[in-house]
Amino acid sequence: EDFKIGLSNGWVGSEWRTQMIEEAEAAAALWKERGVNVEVVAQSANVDVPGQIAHVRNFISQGVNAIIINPNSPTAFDPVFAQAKEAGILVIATDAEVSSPDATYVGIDQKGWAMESAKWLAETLDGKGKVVAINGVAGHPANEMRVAGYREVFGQHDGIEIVNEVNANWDQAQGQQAMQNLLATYPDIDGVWVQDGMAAGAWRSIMDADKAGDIAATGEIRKDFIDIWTENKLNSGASVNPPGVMASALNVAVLMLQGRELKEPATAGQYGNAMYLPIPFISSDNLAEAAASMEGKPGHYSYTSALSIDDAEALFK
Amino acid sequence: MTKLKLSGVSKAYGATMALRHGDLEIEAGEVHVLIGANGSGKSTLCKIVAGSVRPDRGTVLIDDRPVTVSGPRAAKALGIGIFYQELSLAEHRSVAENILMPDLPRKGRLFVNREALAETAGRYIALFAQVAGEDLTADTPVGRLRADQRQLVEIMKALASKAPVLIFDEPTSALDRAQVDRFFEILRGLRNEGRSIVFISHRMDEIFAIGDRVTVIRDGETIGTTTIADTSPAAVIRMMVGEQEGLAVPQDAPPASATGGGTALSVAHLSGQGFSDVSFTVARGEILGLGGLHGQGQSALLRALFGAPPAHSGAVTLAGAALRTENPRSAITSGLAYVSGDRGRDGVITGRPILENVTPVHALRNRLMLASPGRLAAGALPALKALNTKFAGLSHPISSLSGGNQQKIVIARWLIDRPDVLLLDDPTKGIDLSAKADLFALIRKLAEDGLAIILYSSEDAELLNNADRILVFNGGSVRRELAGAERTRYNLYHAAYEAA
Amino acid sequence: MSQALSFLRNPLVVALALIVALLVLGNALSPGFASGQQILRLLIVAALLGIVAAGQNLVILGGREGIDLSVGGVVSLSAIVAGNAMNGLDAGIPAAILACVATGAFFGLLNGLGVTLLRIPPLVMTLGMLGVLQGLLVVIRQGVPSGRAAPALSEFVTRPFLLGLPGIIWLWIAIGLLMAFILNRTVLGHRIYAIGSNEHAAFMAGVPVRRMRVLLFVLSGVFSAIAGFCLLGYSGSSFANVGEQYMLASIIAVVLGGTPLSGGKGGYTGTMAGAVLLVILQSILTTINIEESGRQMVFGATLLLLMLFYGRGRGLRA
Amino acid sequence: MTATPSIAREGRGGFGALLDRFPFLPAIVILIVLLVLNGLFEPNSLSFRSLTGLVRTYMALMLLAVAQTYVVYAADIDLSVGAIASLVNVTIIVLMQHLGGGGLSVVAALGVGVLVGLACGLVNGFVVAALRLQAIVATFATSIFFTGLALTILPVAGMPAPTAFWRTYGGSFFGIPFVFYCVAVLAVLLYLLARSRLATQLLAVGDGQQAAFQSGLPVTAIRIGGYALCGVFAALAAFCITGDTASGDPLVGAKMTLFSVAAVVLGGSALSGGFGTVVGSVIAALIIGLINALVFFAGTPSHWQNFVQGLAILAALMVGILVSRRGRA
Ligand SMILES: Nc1ncnc2c1ncn2[C@@H]1O[C@H](COP(=O)(O)OP(=O)(O)OP(=O)(O)O)[C@@H](O)[C@H]1O
Ligand SMILES: Nc1ncnc2c1ncn2[C@@H]1O[C@H](COP(=O)(O)OP(=O)(O)OP(=O)(O)O)[C@@H](O)[C@H]1O
Ligand SMILES: [Mg+2]
Ligand SMILES: [Mg+2]
Repeated sequence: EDFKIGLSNGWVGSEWRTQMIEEAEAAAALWKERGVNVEVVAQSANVDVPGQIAHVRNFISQGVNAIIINPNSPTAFDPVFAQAKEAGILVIATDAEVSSPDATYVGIDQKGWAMESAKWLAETLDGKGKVVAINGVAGHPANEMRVAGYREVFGQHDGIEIVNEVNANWDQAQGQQAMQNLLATYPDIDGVWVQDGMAAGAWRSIMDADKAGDIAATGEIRKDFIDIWTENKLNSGASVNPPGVMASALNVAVLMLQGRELKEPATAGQYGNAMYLPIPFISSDNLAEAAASMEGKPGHYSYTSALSIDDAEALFK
Repeated sequence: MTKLKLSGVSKAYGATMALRHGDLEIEAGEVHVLIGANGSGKSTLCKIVAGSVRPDRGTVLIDDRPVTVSGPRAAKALGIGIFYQELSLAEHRSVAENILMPDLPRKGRLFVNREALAETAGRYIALFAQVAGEDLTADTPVGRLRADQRQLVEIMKALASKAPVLIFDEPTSALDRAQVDRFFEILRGLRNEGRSIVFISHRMDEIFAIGDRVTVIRDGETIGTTTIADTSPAAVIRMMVGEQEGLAVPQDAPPASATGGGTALSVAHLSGQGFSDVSFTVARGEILGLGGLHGQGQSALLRALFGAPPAHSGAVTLAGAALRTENPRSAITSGLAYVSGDRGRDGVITGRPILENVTPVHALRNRLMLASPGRLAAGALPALKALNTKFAGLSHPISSLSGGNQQKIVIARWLIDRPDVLLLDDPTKGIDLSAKADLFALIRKLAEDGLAIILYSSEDAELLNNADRILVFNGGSVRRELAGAERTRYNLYHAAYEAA
Repeated sequence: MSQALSFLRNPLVVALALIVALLVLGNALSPGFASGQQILRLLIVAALLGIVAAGQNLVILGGREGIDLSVGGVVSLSAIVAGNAMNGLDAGIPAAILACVATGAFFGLLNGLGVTLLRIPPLVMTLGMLGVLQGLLVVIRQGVPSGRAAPALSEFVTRPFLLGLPGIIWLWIAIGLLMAFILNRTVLGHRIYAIGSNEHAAFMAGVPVRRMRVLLFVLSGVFSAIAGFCLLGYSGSSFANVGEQYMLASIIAVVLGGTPLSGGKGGYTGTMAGAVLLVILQSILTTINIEESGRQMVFGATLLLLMLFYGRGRGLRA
Repeated sequence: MTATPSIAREGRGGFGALLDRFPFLPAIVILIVLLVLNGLFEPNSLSFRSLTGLVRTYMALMLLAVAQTYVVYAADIDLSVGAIASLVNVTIIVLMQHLGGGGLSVVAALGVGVLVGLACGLVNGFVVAALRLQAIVATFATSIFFTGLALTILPVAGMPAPTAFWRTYGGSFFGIPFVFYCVAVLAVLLYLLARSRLATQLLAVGDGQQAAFQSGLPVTAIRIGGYALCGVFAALAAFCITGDTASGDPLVGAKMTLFSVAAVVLGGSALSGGFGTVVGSVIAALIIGLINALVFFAGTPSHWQNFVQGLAILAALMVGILVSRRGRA
């Protein structure tokens, strides 16, 4: 069997995305052992939404069998996915959900991801205290889902007060600056809810201000940070969005291309087309374990997990 | 009835009083000449009438009714058309569009009527068809035209305003004689139609050829008005400069022959953009004139000697050694100096202090790295003094000076360190008469000190009065050399017009 | 405006007055904003921006629509180059400095050659270069671990060094003095202004116009590279596009500092004030608790308002 | 006697004259070369379906490039075109949603969208021409403001457009895809605008503001007119974005701004004003699209795609500028 699968990634600003593509390519190679030739073609570049729509159109022109996309927008791909489907192409989105009924989402629940770490923070603070949040890009769908997630959790704890929420555009330096400003303005905060790489920046500011002992803040999953975390015994917790999601999606896609049917159709999520993957969590309890799993990896390597082919097969009839 | 009357108009730019007290009365059906030294406020006065400068004080009356000219559009509505000294053309637009730009013919409310545009503009172009050159057509972008052709287009643009009051602020500075003659013919026609015309020029012969009355303006104040018929050039000049005596009035007598001092620069079979196969030598202490109609290769030759851009072929020898100029910088370090009359383009470093405008060449020739104001000033002041430059302080911006004084600053930059050869490319364009006299006295003195000087001038009198020898250019090459008693206006014209 | 008050037109005075006003406002909105520590932190951020703006300022002063949109790309790239060169070790710092400066100079040189030899408008050349640099960032980071800052560098940027000020602020002050000296007291400075205000006249007076312009772009690249180097110290490790935010911010700092984009006029002292002003403004906006949409609207409107103070062009009617 | 025998001047030979009339010729050549290359690497990319897709994707950039061109005519620049497009995009999406998504509501929303674009253009024109702020920084400031406004209207990307709306944009009538009707309407619009007084006056202002003012042109009004036109075209671009993405996104246009500037230059217009063509800008927008596609079809490894695209666009800009200058000099 021969399948050609297009991978579209619309943002290459982080190592996470690089790892995501690499893991997907590695997963494709593993199919060879099972006598399936999976050729992947990747378009991975910094593009805006129209630019990524162009990615999909390029794949359609090339006649791929399936497209796996980490989309820059939840809704903007409806028309072009409809065109892909017309051309007989399977479309799977990963990492961020899409509204198109012509696509399936395979990945984590971003809102649930935020809720996990928010829960950890709320529990660590014993359900009371002043909290600030440092978010990604305002208006970005993943960001907004995550915001909704932590707001919901903090809302359930009367004692938790969100004193400010700022945007640092998923930029580590901006996260560091934002944290600095926040520490100056609210010297008495107890907790920080911060996402992804910005967490490393925020923690830097917290440690610079000698407040590492007084403040609990969410963390991230790169080895660099895990090391700092271990070394400084930070009071942190991180839910994991593994870069392996695209590899998981690829395994699911190949099985679908083989004509296999899911045991449970993908109907989760707000758009009713999602298949959620489990969300690992790293806290001080299992930090050592996570650190051990990344032994020998470069500093930018993210803690990961993915559905193996067998895991994936188990989901199908 | 007075068509246009200004009284007590004034305008200050910061500390500079551009115009202290301007009075002017223009009748219908006259050509009214406005004359005054550089920086006396002529252009300012005109721009106030045309609405592009806001006066501080004073009244403007049209047909005896007081009016406020709130802008160029208001001026247009009041029946005032103007030729701007610095022109008001759009480079990339066609000649036709430029001529009618103030009021593009319309089709509907929104569209340009192309047919009407071509037709109307064509009529104005036809007025100058004989003298404008074949390449001035309705479709030509103005950017492709020569300086004189642009001035003609600006003239056409002023004419197309059909205004009862027409102001021409130095419209002839780039025109040749035939073009001026044609322009004057048209002006006379307009005067006979009963239009009121203001005419500004620094050329005395033109003023007496076309003017009915003349108003003299000095230091921003109107000195008086007389009828041309009742006055003489000398009398006008006396009014312009006040009580000062002994000013150079153009004389037709050629100057004394040059002192022989050995060859300074020799040029053999030089060809370049705009000129070909030019050969000559200049001796130390000699002023070599370049004559002929303008645009015949004189400026191009001077620029090529200066390396901007270099000549294509031929040889130049400076003091016995072969000279290679790749660009102005290498020319300067070899001892050449070049003064251009186009100070806006080639000279003035706009908005910067006078000091920085005088010293770049000095810094280059002495390979200076540091710019200590004291040391630079010590070099600059004598040169400025030699030219009688009027300025308040070396740290003032050059834009605070009048055009003439700006030009003196630019000239002074070449004289701080004495060059071996001085190239003068119409250096007095737009300079007033007394400044010209100062300048030529200085040039003669420099020659006596052993400089070799090459002078191109668009004014015959200047050449005849100052050059020891004149090469007459035509079509890019030297047609005739006039030396000694041959240097007469007749010979000059004869050679210049020979091939035409 | 009367003569006595004419100093109010001086952009530097305006900027300094606004800085004080903003600090007071910031402190009123969130007490502690104008504390010494916080001001110091703001100055560090301003220094990073100010160093980028030094190069931007030179290119803009040089006229001919001079502008450098590629500064952000150079900042990011040199942060990565520096990180890889030192890789967390103090011993690697000299090599990192060399590598950074060479990187900045190289891309500045390319910009300069494109602008002078090929006569591509600076906006276009540097915009194109920005695209190339952004692509290069992706290429370089592929598989290669992006390095970390050496401890000494981080100390230099964030810890007090002399008189309670971190080294980066001393560096910035030194750059300020150097720029003032170059612009006012050297022939080079005169030449920069000369080509900025009338390129052709400068050419005719023997100024090596083309070489000068190339030099300005090279300097811009070098300043951006220095900023990228310091930014690495500030954030500890390098990551893609750290410099992106500096592109338009550096231009705004220059403009708020009283150097018009038309060139030939202005200077660096104002730009330094402009950088501080911009950083304080952004910082106030982060600390006040409103929706992001509101922050952006306030920021945009405030920038316009600030420009009204001294960024206005001349009227057409004299 | 003729007084000015014009001495040998550089003739404006065939190529120069041709470029004078059609400054976008180099762009057309680049476009054709790119089409051929695309066809070589991926024959399918020249299929009717693929070309339709190309136009659909880059229609918005074409319109933004046109919008930018009109302000560049007058030597101004608008760094807020992308933000205006985003603002209009979210405005019409929210309106269509609120009005129920029927045909009438779509028309009403589009009408309001044009007005919003116009209003943004007028704001830009006001701050740049009337308040005399420097265009680059002032329009950057307004772009931040417009983005804030867009975020207020729709804080999160994702509200869907009525299906009929994007089905129309993506659909075909009488066998011809809808976008080609859009292209035809655009062509007529551009033709009319090229004959308008405003276009000529904008170019005259671009050639020299002072001269235009002294000629009696209402310079401020003309420049505001240019920005207004720009705003309207940015709104039209937003319609296409909305048609192609079927949703609202407060940041959707942000990255297109600099591409619109690049397209203007690539199309043969001078950023210094006074000279240019909108047709060139339209072609250049397609060039940018084709470069992006070619980089992929040529099999560039994914990490190199941005870099090669950047290089190719820089090279195209250089070639375009060099060729048009050689012709015009
Ligand atoms: N825009 C300006 N800003 C400052 N000063 C100015 C400006 N325009 C003119 N001036 C000054 O006003 C004075 C009068 O200038 P104006 O141009 O009216 O002289 P003019 O009589 O036309 O001289 P010329 O014969 O050289 O053209 C001069 O001192 C000049 O420097
Ligand atoms: N003939 C000319 N006329 C007008 N401007 C020119 C001419 N030649 C060059 N220029 C302008 O001057 C600049 C070139 O100056 P110049 O040749 O001194 O540069 P340079 O490279 O520093 O010198 P060098 O060739 O000695 O290295 C260009 O920007 C160009 O616009
Ligand atoms: Mg004058
Ligand atoms: Mg040179």
